Amino acid sequence: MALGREFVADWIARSAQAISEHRSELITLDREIGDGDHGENMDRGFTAVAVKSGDLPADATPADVLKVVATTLISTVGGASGPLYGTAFLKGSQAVADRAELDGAAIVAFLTAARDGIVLRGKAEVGDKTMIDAWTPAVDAAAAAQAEGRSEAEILAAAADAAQSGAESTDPLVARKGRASYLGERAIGHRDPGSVSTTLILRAAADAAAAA
Amino acid sequence: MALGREFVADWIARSAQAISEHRSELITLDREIGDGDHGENMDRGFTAVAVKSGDLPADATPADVLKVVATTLISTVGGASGPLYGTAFLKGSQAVADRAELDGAAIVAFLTAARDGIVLRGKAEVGDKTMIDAWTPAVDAAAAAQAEGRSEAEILAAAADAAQSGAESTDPLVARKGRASYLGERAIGHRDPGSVSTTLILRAAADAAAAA
Amino acid sequence: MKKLINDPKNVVAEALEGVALAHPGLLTVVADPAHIVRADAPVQGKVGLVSGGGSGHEPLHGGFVGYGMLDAAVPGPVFTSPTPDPIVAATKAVDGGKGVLHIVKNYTGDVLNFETAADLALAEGIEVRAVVVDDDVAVKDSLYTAGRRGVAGTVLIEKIAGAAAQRGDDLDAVTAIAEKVNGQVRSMGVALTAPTVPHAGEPSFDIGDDEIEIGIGIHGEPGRQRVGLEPADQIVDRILHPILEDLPFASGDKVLLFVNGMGGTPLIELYIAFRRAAQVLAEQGIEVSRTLVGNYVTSLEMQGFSVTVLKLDDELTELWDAPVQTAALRWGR
Amino acid sequence: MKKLINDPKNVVAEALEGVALAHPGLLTVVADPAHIVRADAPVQGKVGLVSGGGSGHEPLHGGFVGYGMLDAAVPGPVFTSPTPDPIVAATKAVDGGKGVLHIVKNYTGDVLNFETAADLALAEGIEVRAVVVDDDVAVKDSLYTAGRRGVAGTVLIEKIAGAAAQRGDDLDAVTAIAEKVNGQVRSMGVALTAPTVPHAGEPSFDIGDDEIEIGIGIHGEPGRQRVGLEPADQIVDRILHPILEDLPFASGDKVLLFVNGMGGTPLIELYIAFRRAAQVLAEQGIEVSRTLVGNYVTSLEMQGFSVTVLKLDDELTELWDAPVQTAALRWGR
Ligand SMILES: Nc1ncnc2c1ncn2[C@@H]1O[C@H](COP(=O)(O)OP(=O)(O)O)[C@@H](O)[C@H]1O
Ligand SMILES: Nc1ncnc2c1ncn2[C@@H]1O[C@H](COP(=O)(O)OP(=O)(O)O)[C@@H](O)[C@H]1O
Ligand SMILES: [Mg+2]
Ligand SMILES: [Mg+2]
Ligand SMILES: [Mg+2]
Ligand SMILES: [Mg+2]
Repeated sequence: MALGREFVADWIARSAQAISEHRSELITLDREIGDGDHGENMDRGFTAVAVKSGDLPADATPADVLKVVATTLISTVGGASGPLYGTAFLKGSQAVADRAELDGAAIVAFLTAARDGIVLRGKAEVGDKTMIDAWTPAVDAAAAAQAEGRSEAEILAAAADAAQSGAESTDPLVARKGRASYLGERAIGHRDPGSVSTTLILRAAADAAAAA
Repeated sequence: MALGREFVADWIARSAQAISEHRSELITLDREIGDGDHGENMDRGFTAVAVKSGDLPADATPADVLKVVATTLISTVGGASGPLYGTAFLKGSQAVADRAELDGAAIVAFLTAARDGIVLRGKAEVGDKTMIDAWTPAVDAAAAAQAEGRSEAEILAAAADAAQSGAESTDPLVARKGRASYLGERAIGHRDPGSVSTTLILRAAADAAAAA
Repeated sequence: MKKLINDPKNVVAEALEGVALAHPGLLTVVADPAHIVRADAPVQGKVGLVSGGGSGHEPLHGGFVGYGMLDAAVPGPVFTSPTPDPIVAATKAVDGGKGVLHIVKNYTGDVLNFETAADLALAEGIEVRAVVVDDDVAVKDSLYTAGRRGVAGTVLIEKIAGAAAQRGDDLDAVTAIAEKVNGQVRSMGVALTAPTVPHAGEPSFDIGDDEIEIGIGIHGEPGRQRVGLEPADQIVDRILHPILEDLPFASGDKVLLFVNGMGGTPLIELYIAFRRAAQVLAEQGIEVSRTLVGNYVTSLEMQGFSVTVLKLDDELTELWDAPVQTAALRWGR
Repeated sequence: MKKLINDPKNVVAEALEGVALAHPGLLTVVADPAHIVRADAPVQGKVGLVSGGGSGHEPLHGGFVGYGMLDAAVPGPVFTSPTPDPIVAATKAVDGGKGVLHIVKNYTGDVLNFETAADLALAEGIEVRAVVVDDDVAVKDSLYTAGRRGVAGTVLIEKIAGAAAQRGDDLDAVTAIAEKVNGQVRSMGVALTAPTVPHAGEPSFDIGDDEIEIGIGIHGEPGRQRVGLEPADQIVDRILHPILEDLPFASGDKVLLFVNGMGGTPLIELYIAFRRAAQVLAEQGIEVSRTLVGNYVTSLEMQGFSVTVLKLDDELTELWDAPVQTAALRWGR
């Protein structure tokens, strides 16, 4: 069953909910190897997204909604994560611009374009201890699941699981991008906050798809 | 046995020693109802006094030494206590200016003039919770002991004992002069630091006289 | 105690060396007896202005030495009045033949030491007047206290009297202006934390994580009341009302509103306090025609602030606006 | 957490209201999207200068808006880069037809948000250049980091580029001056305590009573090394040597020496640090020909300081000396 606009709306609502519930956790993670605002930034952004995306006309496509998510994140999150997530949703929405509903291929196209957008802006590679360490495994797992002919919900669940492992994989790393890079060896043993927020958003997508 | 210049020198040395030993106690008392510098001020002053009074010529009189004490305190202590103790020693030295040695009458004259000097500058009365609460009972006790024909050492011991009781008597008082007066009722239950330093100085005098 | 110092005994002396190195051309520092004078002192034919008091309140007073403000500042040890010697030396150094005004904050120690210094200067033929600043409404001015303290209003008196001296007023006139400002300025402060005097090594008072001290002095003397931590607006209201009632300030008055940081409070918070104070004055019909926000009369690293309100007229406004060139206050040149 | 605020959510907005009330005539505050512009903006025929970044560093950047320095400042939430919208609004507000220079501190967030804003402004026909400030030698500038951070040197760039714009230099020339200053300025900082971000509610890092953090950033990012508390002179030496070696500065150089307070360190301590830094430069034959001491680039109530050294030549000296009239830096008018 392909996913329509209601799925996107539910995904946004669940993301906002998850970010809000994990606000302090994200602040604590960012406090340890950054400047302690990631939970606040994301919460401010997704709160605004939840409001803004509710204002759309009834005939809005998934891409229309995702574009509003993008511009709202850009204009409310700030910090490094604002432009990065904003670009991700913007490029992702462009990749699915023509669809009324998102099938497995569209989901993979969305995730790939989103990840590529982040790399374009932030120049991070896997292993740099950033949100890319969650996005890239997620894209790869989604593509593999789609190649195996899995359902949309299964594809997103695979992406979320891979993001989760990707986030965990940042623990032993030294950072090469973002604020944590200033810390050198002292970043070792801490999880990258952006990879955790990425996992929350992809898990929200999987849950929304499962409930659809 | 009347007290000569050696007595004054010993008194100064013992005062410096006592102030230095009680530096923290005076700081703590002043911290509670003032600004926490009384021990530092007095220690700075008496350290300088100990040095300066050693420089005097062999034929210096007690009054000469006491005048050096006065000017040194004035130019090193600062705060409220500097000018007050400075004036006390200045007026006191003037009261015994003609003596080669200090007998009981001279000691009473010194103490009386010292106390009057403090009152002249600071306008405090007994009960205002200042060093005057130690000085005035000390003067009265010294005068009474001298009237009874006691020795110089006994006169100074009586003064020190009375100063001690006077200092203790400040505990329940509200202050009407000095920094503690800003506190109103909150000064109750704390001892006035200046009355304690006065007691230390008079006790040093009594000890020096007993050892003479 | 966590301080950026070498030895508690050398704090003032080393800071003065830093002041001299940081502001050559503006001022000269004499190490012993310690005082700071305008580089071009004595200015012949001008009344000299000298202020001083314990250190730890920087930029007060050394930061206000220069054209249009103080001719000399006399820093005592931290939170302790200077002795007469450096006050006399500073007085002599700035005497340009028209006499010297001492601006003294009302603390027993400052008053007594400046009095002694004035006597000594007079003995050397210098005419000296003194104005005793007592703007702090937190202390009741009665027979039962040492009188109101001098706090942040001191800066305004130094600026305005300094401008009067700079324009050539004689000693009587400069003294009268200083007295007038002192009569029209009122202040009150609040502390969120206590300062730590280097030689004491521990905070001047103990204060809980959820308490603030209302009516605090600038030497870590406890204030008149301790209350629970409150929103900034309520704290401002608590100290602004006693200020306004004291003079009293009335609808139609023009004032200078000064929100002063005590050292450890971020500027962003001082602006939050300024906002509320300005709102309250506007509500009462009092016109804020001049402003000052920043750390000018501090108490080491103490977190807290004070509000000062000065009633202005055309003359005081003109003197406030007159050019000034010091390390901490500068405009017009 | 003990702060003089009302609600953590309103800190920046309320402080901006305070800024507007405190400095009428000098600047105008737009509440939404939040930015501060010179009262007389846009100045026709002058290159516009815009800077910005997270709040909590006051007086940076709003305190430097005015004649001879910035045309606009864009404050983000506390310690968080502003989004593109207010940057675009500020850029449009100050465009006097000669283009706009963005002065951006090198943090991923600031760089990305200013980049997006520049794209949007360009789309509206405004020529925009950017200089990315990266003066902090505590961070290695290598492939393995986000590059050196922009810290206190930013003030010097804003002042000097501001003077170049004010004298009428075109966008290329102003950009070149800003790049030149950035190329010749180096900084490093130390923290004794951690700042507390209002919405976080607890200190940005934990630090022992006997520890200091060397190479600290201005957002509570931990530094590159933690050592035991030391005398001030040793701490200054620790950060001054990497600064001097980096450019490197050499005997015979003329420099501007800037000792910047991080917010919670008393001015008296900053002068002790200045003294040592000036002594070391003198020993190495480096001439301190201009100076700045005070709290200019802060990190909320953090105790600590940074040292900045800028190599001067005649042109930079002249631009530094040129008149400036802002809330936090003022001379010559
Ligand atoms: N160059 C980059 N590429 C990809 N992700 C990045 C990059 N820089 C930072 N990030 C991500 O952004 C997160 C931090 O976001 P946030 O705390 O909101 O912004 P800031 O670092 O400006 O305070 C990091 O945990 C990291 O995942
Ligand atoms: N007006 C006064 N008359 C007599 N003694 C006074 C007066 N004011 C203060 N004192 C004494 O001075 C003491 C404080 O001295 P000190 O702490 O050295 O000076 P400061 O109060 O300036 O810090 C008080 O404890 C009190 O005994
Ligand atoms: Mg962050
Ligand atoms: Mg005291
Ligand atoms: Mg004192
Ligand atoms: Mg941030």
